[in-house]
Amino acid sequence: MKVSIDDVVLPGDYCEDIVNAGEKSKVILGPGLRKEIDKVYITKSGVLRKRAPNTYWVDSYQKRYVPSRAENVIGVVVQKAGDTFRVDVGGSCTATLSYLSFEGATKKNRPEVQVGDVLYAKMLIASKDMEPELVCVDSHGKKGRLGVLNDGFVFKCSLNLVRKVLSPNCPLLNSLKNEWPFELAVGMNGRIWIKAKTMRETIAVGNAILGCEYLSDSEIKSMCTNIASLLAGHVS
Amino acid sequence: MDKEIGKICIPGMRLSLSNKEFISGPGTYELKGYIYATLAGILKMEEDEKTKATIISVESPRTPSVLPKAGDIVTAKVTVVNSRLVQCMILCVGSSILVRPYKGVLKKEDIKSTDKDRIDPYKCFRPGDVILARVLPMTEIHWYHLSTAENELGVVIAVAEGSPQGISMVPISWSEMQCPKTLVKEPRKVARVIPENINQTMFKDSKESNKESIDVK
Amino acid sequence: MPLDYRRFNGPEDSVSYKRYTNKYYKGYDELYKELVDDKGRRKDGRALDEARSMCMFFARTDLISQAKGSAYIELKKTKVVCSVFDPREIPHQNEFSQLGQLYCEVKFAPFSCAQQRRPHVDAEDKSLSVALRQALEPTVCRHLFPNYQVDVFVYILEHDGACLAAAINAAGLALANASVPMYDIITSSSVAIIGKKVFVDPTEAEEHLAMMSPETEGTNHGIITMSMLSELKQVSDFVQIGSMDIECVTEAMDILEKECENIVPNIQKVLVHNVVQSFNQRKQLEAEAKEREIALNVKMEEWKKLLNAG
Amino acid sequence: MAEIYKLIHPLKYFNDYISREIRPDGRKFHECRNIKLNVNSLKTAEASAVVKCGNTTVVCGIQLELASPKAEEPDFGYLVTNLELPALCSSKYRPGPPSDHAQVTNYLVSNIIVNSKCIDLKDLCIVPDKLAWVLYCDMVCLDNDGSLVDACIIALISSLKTLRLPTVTYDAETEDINVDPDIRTPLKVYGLPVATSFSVYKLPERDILITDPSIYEEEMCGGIGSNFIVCSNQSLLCGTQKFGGSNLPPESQEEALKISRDRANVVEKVIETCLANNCEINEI
Amino acid sequence: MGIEEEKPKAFQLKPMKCEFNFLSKSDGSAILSQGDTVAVVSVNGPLDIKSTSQSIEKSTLEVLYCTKGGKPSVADRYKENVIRQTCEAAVLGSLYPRTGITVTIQELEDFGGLLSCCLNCTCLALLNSGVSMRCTYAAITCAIDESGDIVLEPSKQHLDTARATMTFVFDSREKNLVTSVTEGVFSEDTYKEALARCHAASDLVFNFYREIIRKYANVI
Repeated sequence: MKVSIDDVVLPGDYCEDIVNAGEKSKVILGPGLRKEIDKVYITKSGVLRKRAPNTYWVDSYQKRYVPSRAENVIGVVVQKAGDTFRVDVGGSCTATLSYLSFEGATKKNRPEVQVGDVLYAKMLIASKDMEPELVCVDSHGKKGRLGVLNDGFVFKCSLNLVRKVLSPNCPLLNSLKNEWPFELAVGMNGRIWIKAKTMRETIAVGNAILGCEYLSDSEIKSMCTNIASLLAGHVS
Repeated sequence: MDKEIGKICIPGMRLSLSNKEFISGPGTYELKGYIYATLAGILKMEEDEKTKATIISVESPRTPSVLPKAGDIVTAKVTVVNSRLVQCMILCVGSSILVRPYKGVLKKEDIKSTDKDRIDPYKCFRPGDVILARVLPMTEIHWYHLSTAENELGVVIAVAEGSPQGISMVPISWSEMQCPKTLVKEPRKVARVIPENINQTMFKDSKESNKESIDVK
Repeated sequence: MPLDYRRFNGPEDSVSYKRYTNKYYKGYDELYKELVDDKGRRKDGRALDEARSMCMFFARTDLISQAKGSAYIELKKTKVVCSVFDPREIPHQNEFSQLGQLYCEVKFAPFSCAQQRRPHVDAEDKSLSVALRQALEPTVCRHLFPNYQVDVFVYILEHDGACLAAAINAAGLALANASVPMYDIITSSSVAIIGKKVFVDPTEAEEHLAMMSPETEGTNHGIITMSMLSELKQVSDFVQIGSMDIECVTEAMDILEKECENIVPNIQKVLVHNVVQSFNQRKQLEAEAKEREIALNVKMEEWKKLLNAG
Repeated sequence: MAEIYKLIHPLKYFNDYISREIRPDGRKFHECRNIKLNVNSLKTAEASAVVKCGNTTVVCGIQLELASPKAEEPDFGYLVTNLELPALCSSKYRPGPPSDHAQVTNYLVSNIIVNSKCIDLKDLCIVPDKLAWVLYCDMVCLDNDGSLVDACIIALISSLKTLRLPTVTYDAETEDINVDPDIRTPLKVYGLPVATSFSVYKLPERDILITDPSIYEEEMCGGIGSNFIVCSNQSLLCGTQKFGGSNLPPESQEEALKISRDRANVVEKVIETCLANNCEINEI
Repeated sequence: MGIEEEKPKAFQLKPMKCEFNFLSKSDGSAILSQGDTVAVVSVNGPLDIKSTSQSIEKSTLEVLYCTKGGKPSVADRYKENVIRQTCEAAVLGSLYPRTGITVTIQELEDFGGLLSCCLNCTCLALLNSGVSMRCTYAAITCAIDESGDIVLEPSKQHLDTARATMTFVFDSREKNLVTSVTEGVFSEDTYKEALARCHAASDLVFNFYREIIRKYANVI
């Protein structure tokens, strides 16, 4: 079936607008789109979106993570193998992380990472043909926010929720951060790490995030104040 | 027997004495001073250039059921690439085809002979590439260790990402190949630069390189 | 027996109709009398010491296109198919072994015997598989495929005695056909012994009786199967079932040795024929390929001309 | 040389042939392989047939047993068909219990026989609620080179047609059973179901229908087990099965139905002649 | 029997109800009821599988079919094969080489048309899991009754007396036949007519898919 932007799409549909746009200038095909000979076909169900000038993608629901380049993810170290760590990021196979890709690490000065540690890392290599590879430094060799996440609490959610939480328009984090202090790391692989002062606060943040999956912006705001008052009420 | 074919042998047939003049070759074995056949096939007698001895061998009408040996040149298809090694399926030994593919592994340090510290397997091979490699002595069960640290060895057929099926890239240097259709360039460990039409010349070349390498040996 | 979920099952209480025929129950003596007639001839017209190898032997190779090598052997009614495949990985093996392994499997077709055989692997299948492997191991150059195994599958389509011997003969032929390096040609034969009578290359009925304990104690009875490497004059396997005295065994061995040698020319003939045929075939293919190549080149030239012109 | 090409560029190799309107084994798209049929060569089975369609070889043997009918169907006998794919018939099978593929093919074959209604199970009942025949039809594939179902159906139906049931006398009072194997009556077989397999190969511009594919062709056309199988009994259809693989446009379907009709006639002739001569013949 | 006159019949399918994410732990799941027939499907993947079943070209699909009773049989393997082959044609497995996608189907209620319900439910669960697909597919069951008439989406009573039943699967791109499973005896003309009817009815299923996705797209 022929579809256009902002339509509900199913795999097998095709979009001529994209092809037409492609004739004039370069087009970026995001997730859920695939070019076959002369047509652009939809491969995932959801809503077809466009961002000016020429970026197209399908907003779809997904839980399973498929590694893609330059995304920040949260992983768990499952094995030390030679001079690399194997990290579970929720994809089809474990990702590798070299001992050397930590800030200031050399062959002699190895980073202190144990099996079971939670890491916030960046996808360096991710392609269907290769084993994904992570790094904990940026291109300047600085660690920035990447590295081992100590303490705190990790939970899983759908990939859509992660994108929603990270979206600049989403009021959730803005509302929550005014209520009480906490640390948060969001991995694009559907894992979220939270660290707050008390267990109660941690759970409150977690519930707030999980709760907002199907809520609108205004509902999120009211939910946040709700949680905050509940929490404050019990504390006092 | 049939004169056009030559002398027919069957397993266990005593072929000749085993001494300085007659040496047991492929398809034969030595026992108590005699050479016997192990295959059903045709007797071949060749003179070794150095020792002037006659090598007695039996040529079977089909590929003998033996496995790749250390030193053989094999054709293999890359299956897995990661930062430490390359895994592949061995498809042919020399010019003979294997019915069953065998697993081969190419360690990072065996990919190139120069610059061993800075080899990145991703920049040399991709899954799906067809490579020529030499078999190293077997040390592990079920895995043949391979090496491409020679000029004639490396990638012979590769398809660039996004290119249509069957359009192979053409080597443009010893470390790069280019798709003739999409003009995409990708890094590879190329097996010596082959001129223009790669598909037609590939087999001749691989055979030639086989011969050469055997001669060298 | 648990129900097999992977097949269609018949009713649980079914029995062969043969049980209800008049001829079903017979005593030992009655059966014994049936084996040999007054003139000393067996049921199928053979003399006691006459094997089926001479006139009722049929063998051919290359009948299974999907296998590397295959063979079919027919001893009058006993029909055996064998196929051999290229070496493959040994499943669940962790140790490095210098010698390759042979994996042998003997299976009976469900309709191979007078009674329906259930398709499960039973004790007889297993013991035959082991015997086959032991017989073949000395003849295969196993050092040429360390850490790998060669599969030898034997399927018995119809069982009328001497099936182990037939299986070994077929497997030897199939291995040679598959170009698995071998030290020698392997041949095998069997005898059934009932009292003083020695049945060379026995039929199913004869084997059946030889396996039954006779009423008088101390009578020789049993089956012996022996396989030999003809050129090397070595015995590669010797399987004896039943009880008999030593003289009887040595006597049987002499007979079996002679029988094994009798089969060799048969096998040789098949192998030579096989080599001649495949070489002729290859020649023909090569000639055809050459022709095609010439035709292709002519066409290429034409195209080139067209391209240059256009 | 060609073999190496086939190994390294499997798709391209096959494509080269198909785009030149010929198949790798030299057949035309709708050319079937030779059928060789031999009946009653096995003496231990009550009825048997060996069939070769090209390289694909199937042996079928029938054995007879007696049992009491099911309580819910007191006047029905049993027809138990099983297909064995032993490891020796292809390098793709492993020894052990039947693989999923074997079970699926097994189901397909028995389904076709049941659907075609060529055997009336009531004919197999001797005394209602007491005694009925059980027909164990075991098919064994010795060489699997594609279009397995076709060969199985030919082998099965030929052996059914040669089957002769012994006479059974049942004493209602003493429940004594007596079988006389010397006096036999042939089993009634209604019609003659014939299966024809097709593979669909997708070229960019059109879909190509390949009749009676070899195992190699099946693999190239979307994997083993994605054949389009048309089964006809006389002029009626008794099963059209297709499992995924390349899609089938309506025109190709028409074509397939026509080809299968023609082929059913040929196979029928082969079986009839063979049964008449009861000896080996080579046809078409 | 024979060709019926083309009468503009209003195709009425059994009412369909579907819920996504019915199972919280799987990557994608759906429960679908078509009339009284109900099935649940869970999809997991792409995930790691043992190296012997890996394929370097594409993802390996594994389908597990569980009956209500739970006892395995040859017929279940057959159903698994039908569903697996159908999914394989729809899923873009080449995007996930060396991985596995497992599909688990649990039959809940069977009041006729179970196979097509399972097939449709699998398609919905795959959509829910976010696995890339070439196209969607729709399965329709029909029966030929005693008098030779074609009944779409037959009930259990219809099936018991039917001369033949057929299940067809069509793809959403070219609306071509992907899978066909038939039982019973029928003439060529009946077959063609049944095929044409089911073909027309498949549009309803595709529309239903779109509705479901629309419903869920609004929520997210």
